[in-house]
Amino acid sequence: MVKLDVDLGNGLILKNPVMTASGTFGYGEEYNDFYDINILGGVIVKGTTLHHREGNNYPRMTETPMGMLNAVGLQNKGVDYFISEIYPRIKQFNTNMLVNVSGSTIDEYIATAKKLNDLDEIPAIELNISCPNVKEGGMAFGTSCPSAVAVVSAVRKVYKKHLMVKLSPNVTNITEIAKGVEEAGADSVSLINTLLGMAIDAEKRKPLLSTVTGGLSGPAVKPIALRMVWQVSQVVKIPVVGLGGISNATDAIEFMLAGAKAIQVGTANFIDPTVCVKIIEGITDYMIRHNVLNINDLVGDLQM
Amino acid sequence: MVKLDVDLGNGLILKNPVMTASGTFGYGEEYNDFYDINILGGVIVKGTTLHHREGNNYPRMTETPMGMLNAVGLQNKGVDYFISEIYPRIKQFNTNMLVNVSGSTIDEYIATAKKLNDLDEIPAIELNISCPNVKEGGMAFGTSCPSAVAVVSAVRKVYKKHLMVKLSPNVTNITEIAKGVEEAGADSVSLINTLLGMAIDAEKRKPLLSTVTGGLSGPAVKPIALRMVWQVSQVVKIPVVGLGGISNATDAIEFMLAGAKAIQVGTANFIDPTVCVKIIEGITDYMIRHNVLNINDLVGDLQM
Amino acid sequence: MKKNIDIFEIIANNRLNHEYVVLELALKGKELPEMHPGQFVQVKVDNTPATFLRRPISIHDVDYKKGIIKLLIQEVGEGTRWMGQLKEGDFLNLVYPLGNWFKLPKSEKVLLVGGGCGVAPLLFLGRVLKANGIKPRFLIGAKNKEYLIGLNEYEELGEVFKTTEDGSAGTKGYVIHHPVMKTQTPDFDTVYTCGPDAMMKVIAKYAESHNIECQVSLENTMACGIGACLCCVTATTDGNKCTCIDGPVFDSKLLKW
Amino acid sequence: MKKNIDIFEIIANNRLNHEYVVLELALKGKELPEMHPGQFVQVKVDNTPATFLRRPISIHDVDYKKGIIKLLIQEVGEGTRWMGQLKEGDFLNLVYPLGNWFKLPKSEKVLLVGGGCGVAPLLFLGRVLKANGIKPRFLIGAKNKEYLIGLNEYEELGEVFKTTEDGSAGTKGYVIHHPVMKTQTPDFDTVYTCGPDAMMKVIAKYAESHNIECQVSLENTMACGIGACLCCVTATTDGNKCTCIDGPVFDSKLLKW
Ligand SMILES: Cc1cc2nc3c(=O)[nH]c(=O)nc-3n(C[C@H](O)[C@H](O)[C@H](O)COP(=O)(O)OP(=O)(O)OC[C@H]3O[C@@H](n4cnc5c(N)ncnc54)[C@H](O)[C@@H]3O)c2cc1C
Ligand SMILES: Cc1cc2nc3c(=O)[nH]c(=O)nc-3n(C[C@H](O)[C@H](O)[C@H](O)COP(=O)(O)OP(=O)(O)OC[C@H]3O[C@@H](n4cnc5c(N)ncnc54)[C@H](O)[C@@H]3O)c2cc1C
Ligand SMILES: Cc1cc2nc3c(=O)[nH]c(=O)nc-3n(C[C@H](O)[C@H](O)[C@H](O)COP(=O)(O)O)c2cc1C
Ligand SMILES: Cc1cc2nc3c(=O)[nH]c(=O)nc-3n(C[C@H](O)[C@H](O)[C@H](O)COP(=O)(O)O)c2cc1C
Ligand code: FES
Ligand code: FES
Repeated sequence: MVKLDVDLGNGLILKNPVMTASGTFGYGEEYNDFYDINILGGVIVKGTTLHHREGNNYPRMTETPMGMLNAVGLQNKGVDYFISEIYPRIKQFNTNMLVNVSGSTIDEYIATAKKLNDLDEIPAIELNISCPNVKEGGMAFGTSCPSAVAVVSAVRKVYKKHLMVKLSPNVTNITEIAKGVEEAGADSVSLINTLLGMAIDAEKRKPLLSTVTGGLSGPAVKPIALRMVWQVSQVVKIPVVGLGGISNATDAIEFMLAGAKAIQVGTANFIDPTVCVKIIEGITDYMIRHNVLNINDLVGDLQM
Repeated sequence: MVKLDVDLGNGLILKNPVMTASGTFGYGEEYNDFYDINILGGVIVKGTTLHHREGNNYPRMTETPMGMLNAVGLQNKGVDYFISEIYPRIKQFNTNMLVNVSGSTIDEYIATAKKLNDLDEIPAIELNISCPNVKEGGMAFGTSCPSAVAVVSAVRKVYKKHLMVKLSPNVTNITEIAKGVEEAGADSVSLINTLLGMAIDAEKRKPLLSTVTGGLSGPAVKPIALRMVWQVSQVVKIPVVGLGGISNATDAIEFMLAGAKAIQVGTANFIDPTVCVKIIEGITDYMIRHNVLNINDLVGDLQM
Repeated sequence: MKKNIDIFEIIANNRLNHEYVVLELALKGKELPEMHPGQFVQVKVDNTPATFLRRPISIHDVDYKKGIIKLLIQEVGEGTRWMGQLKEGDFLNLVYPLGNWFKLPKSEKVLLVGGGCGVAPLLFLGRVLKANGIKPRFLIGAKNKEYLIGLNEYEELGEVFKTTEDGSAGTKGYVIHHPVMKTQTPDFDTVYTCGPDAMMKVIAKYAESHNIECQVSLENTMACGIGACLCCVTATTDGNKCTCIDGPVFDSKLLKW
Repeated sequence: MKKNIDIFEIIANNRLNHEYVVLELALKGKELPEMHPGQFVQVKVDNTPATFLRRPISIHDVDYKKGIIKLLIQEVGEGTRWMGQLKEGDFLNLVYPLGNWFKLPKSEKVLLVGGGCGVAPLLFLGRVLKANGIKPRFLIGAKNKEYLIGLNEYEELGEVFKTTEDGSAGTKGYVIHHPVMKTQTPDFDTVYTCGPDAMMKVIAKYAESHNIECQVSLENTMACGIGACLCCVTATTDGNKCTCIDGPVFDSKLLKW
């Protein structure tokens, strides 16, 4: 048997490198009808904030060439509701359940992270400093190096378990920000969040999203995501988690070759709710075919 | 009849808003077999540099989901060859022939622009400060505001006709750079150039481009391009020329509604060499159907 | 309700007119799970670069014995056009059954109001009502008589009232102009409706003013269809709700539209 | 040469084996323009999200009188697999004829060496050589005898030598192992070759060492196919050249490979 498990450090060990991306997999439960989600390396649940948020108005989604734009805007019932109502249900899962954390101010990030630090069955949080769909905070933190560093340093002080930081692709130089958050104490970085995009209904002469702009995801963004994962892998020592358009095992392997120690699958879950099963199987097949016994040997193994 | 002509200022008047993008339409002659290219609003010829350049090694191109990556790297025979061998042939065309200018140093930009200033039948140049496929210069100029301003100011001094500046999408804040080049004397801005991307052959574990990274174009990037055109249109007074993934008349109209006074068609020419004919016809049809008599009335006419 | 993902085989494509088809799909080697009227399926569209996400389509009819479901498709864009040209022997990948469903009425007096393609879930609903001892009555509105076809199946279940915009069949006008909606004291306590928003709003307003329960089935753009992405919200008095799991059927009084 | 864009109708799809088909395409209502052996067409692949750009395919044969061209397709990925399943009555959008072509030889002694799908342009070349009074001889290499089919058309034009890797037909080994290539003084002054790079390099080396002219037909990934994008370069002694317009046929001595 091939060895699929990866250690992302500070207590976060995945049984295989396949996780699901925040905002695309609900709380995991939604997909448990299709397959036993415990086979996953990890699940990153919906973006969670300190307070209840209604999210943006309808319409929030539109299809684009091999992709989609969303403007959900972090709709969620707040971290307390998560802890009292959702956590008790999902802590039963036998996979790593990570919480994606967002905020409008550094204090909100701190307060949310602090509360999550106490949950035994949540081994890590993913700090979302890259959400393009909220008016305040969100991506603003992730597109400037000093503010990214500030929020990560602050959260690092209160959050003791694995701290994954999710980077924005809407920047001139992602390596600078990656290095910054590494120094600020992140245990890993995940990239990419969505690219800021827009769609217009030519007939109605109106934007197709209530917020005008939204976040682009899906296969269309894969080449950009892969490039960023490769660039960041060259400059940081902490593990890199790659995502953006991954739809099959080959995509996943490309990200690992580019330097990602684990990957996340987002939009592809919508098209095939069982896609992660196929990705895990496909990675195994690839390893057998290429005689790679340990998945860690694939990471960054790109012949230049 | 509907009025299709647009005035981009400083002598550059297009008979219709449809131009072809640099690097995708050769010197125009390549497409003249398929239709009379004089029907176009303009043709932007290949990236031209002061000296002969061999471009990058093979492989230079790979397909991606609804897009492609290229790493041509500004292969061209230099501006003198252009002036002596190509200009005499293409000056016969009865459409605006623009030259796309690139360089590794500001002096090279200046020298090239100066030579082109003397060509009667070249009404404008497009300053390419956003090519991601060259080691020196290129995109580096276009991803920092001070250097973008420096190169535009310098060229402005020697180039008296219409100066269009082509912006890079690989930036955190494109509006800042757009405003900078406007102040530095640009007559118009065109956007977007390609997004930096990467592709990997998982079986061979090798990058699919000799340069590892390359420029992403095609429908996949359209949502990003449209967003940037809309953002830039809000902050500059000079005309905005929109491009990135335009493949049909509806796409072209979306860009105009977002604020573009003219558009360019790039990658789509490869899939349908007659696509620009259809786009011009489709724009006319749309205007008749929507009772828009003057194309200028569409520009920026987005209901919010 | 357990959600499934299965590949169905097309066993018939019955074209109703230039824009509508009814697809009959069989699930082979497996029993159909229980489904309810108002629920929908998410269809995977293959072989077209212009569609990326699945397309939500109501369950039009179910025959558990034969293992068959029917979908009524209106061709409006790439995805539905692709479905419209599917042939016997082709396959269709469905995620199903999704969403909530129409609730049984309090009394026997019901009216099912469908406009255009909105009739889709009402056939199945009529069948289930009848099985529960309630005789459904249908009010079906269409552009013209070209669009009022394939109604024999509804007629087998109960009375069918018709309106057409041009008067080429049934009462001229919109559904709201039909006599059954114009009586001072309406002859029904529950109205089920599916169709264009504008139509449903008029029906809902009528129902509310007559103290009639009104269950509406909404459409919305969807990505996941299973409550995971929060892309398909509709504003209700209780905040944003997902059309795909909190709906598509809503009590009209809860909607902020 | 004027380039055209036209829609052809598939009039036959002749499957040679599980991987190869020959498509026969008719241009209706219009005469075929002149084409030359070695030139290619750019095929638009429809109905698949996995392909975006056109696919370059050699002109396999031309019948001007009937207005027919043939393409030999090896199914290697989405695009060629889609072509492989086209049926009579389907349509194919082509940009054509593209690229340069094989030049006529200086003497009558020629050998046409094809490996795998690389035989594609050689049938047309053989036909044109014969029309010019030169009797072509073919040397065709394949994996095994499954891949050595449909050779009767070549045989009508001239002698056909064969090799298979497993020896199931013709000489065992690669083309270079065939006796015709092993004589001290080869019986040909010009060799035309198309196939895998590795094969062509061996042929070219052999030719150069015997002072024989060698015309090779290269493959490359292409975007435009008409010299506009500079994506398809190949390194030559005279700098980077476009495979699509400076090639696909090159004198082997000019290539830096
Ligand atoms: C719960 C539900 C049940 C439905 N039941 C049926 C049904 O039984 N039969 C049927 O024919 N259609 C039904 N629809 C509508 C159907 O989903 C859309 O018509 C379809 O998604 C359009 O896809 P397309 O690729 O053909 O068109 P596109 O090219 O995607 O779009 C064409 C036009 O349709 C609009 N549109 C696209 N998607 C939707 C959508 N999800 N809802 C509303 N408008 C949309 C677009 O804005 C555009 O104007 C249902 C929708 C929902 C949400
Ligand atoms: C001038 C020219 C003439 C050709 N003539 C023929 C012909 O007559 N018959 C025929 O079957 N094929 C021919 N080819 C090759 C054909 O173009 C490719 O096999 C085809 O583009 C692959 O497309 P796909 O979608 O099936 O495969 P993809 O899924 O795109 O790729 C499958 C595999 O083929 C490789 N590939 C893709 N495109 C090319 C390409 N342009 N050249 C070489 N390898 C490629 C990929 O790297 C990959 O390994 C020719 C190529 C050129 C450049
Ligand atoms: C509908 C939707 C909702 C999302 N919500 C979140 C979120 O709450 N937090 C977050 O960090 N990323 C969110 N994302 C971004 C994804 O997690 C992921 O970074 C992005 O979609 C790129 O990956 P993909 O192409 O595989 O989808 C969301 C994406 C989508 C499509
Ligand atoms: C093969 C290729 C070569 C290109 N060469 C140039 C160039 O020389 N100069 C330039 O400014 N842009 C160049 N571009 C970028 C295009 O002009 C255009 O900005 C980009 O492709 C986005 O538009 P599209 O999606 O319509 O192709 C090139 C693009 C491609 C695909
Ligand atoms: S479509 Fe995803 S939550 Fe409804
Ligand atoms: S493919 Fe564009 S130049 Fe050859």
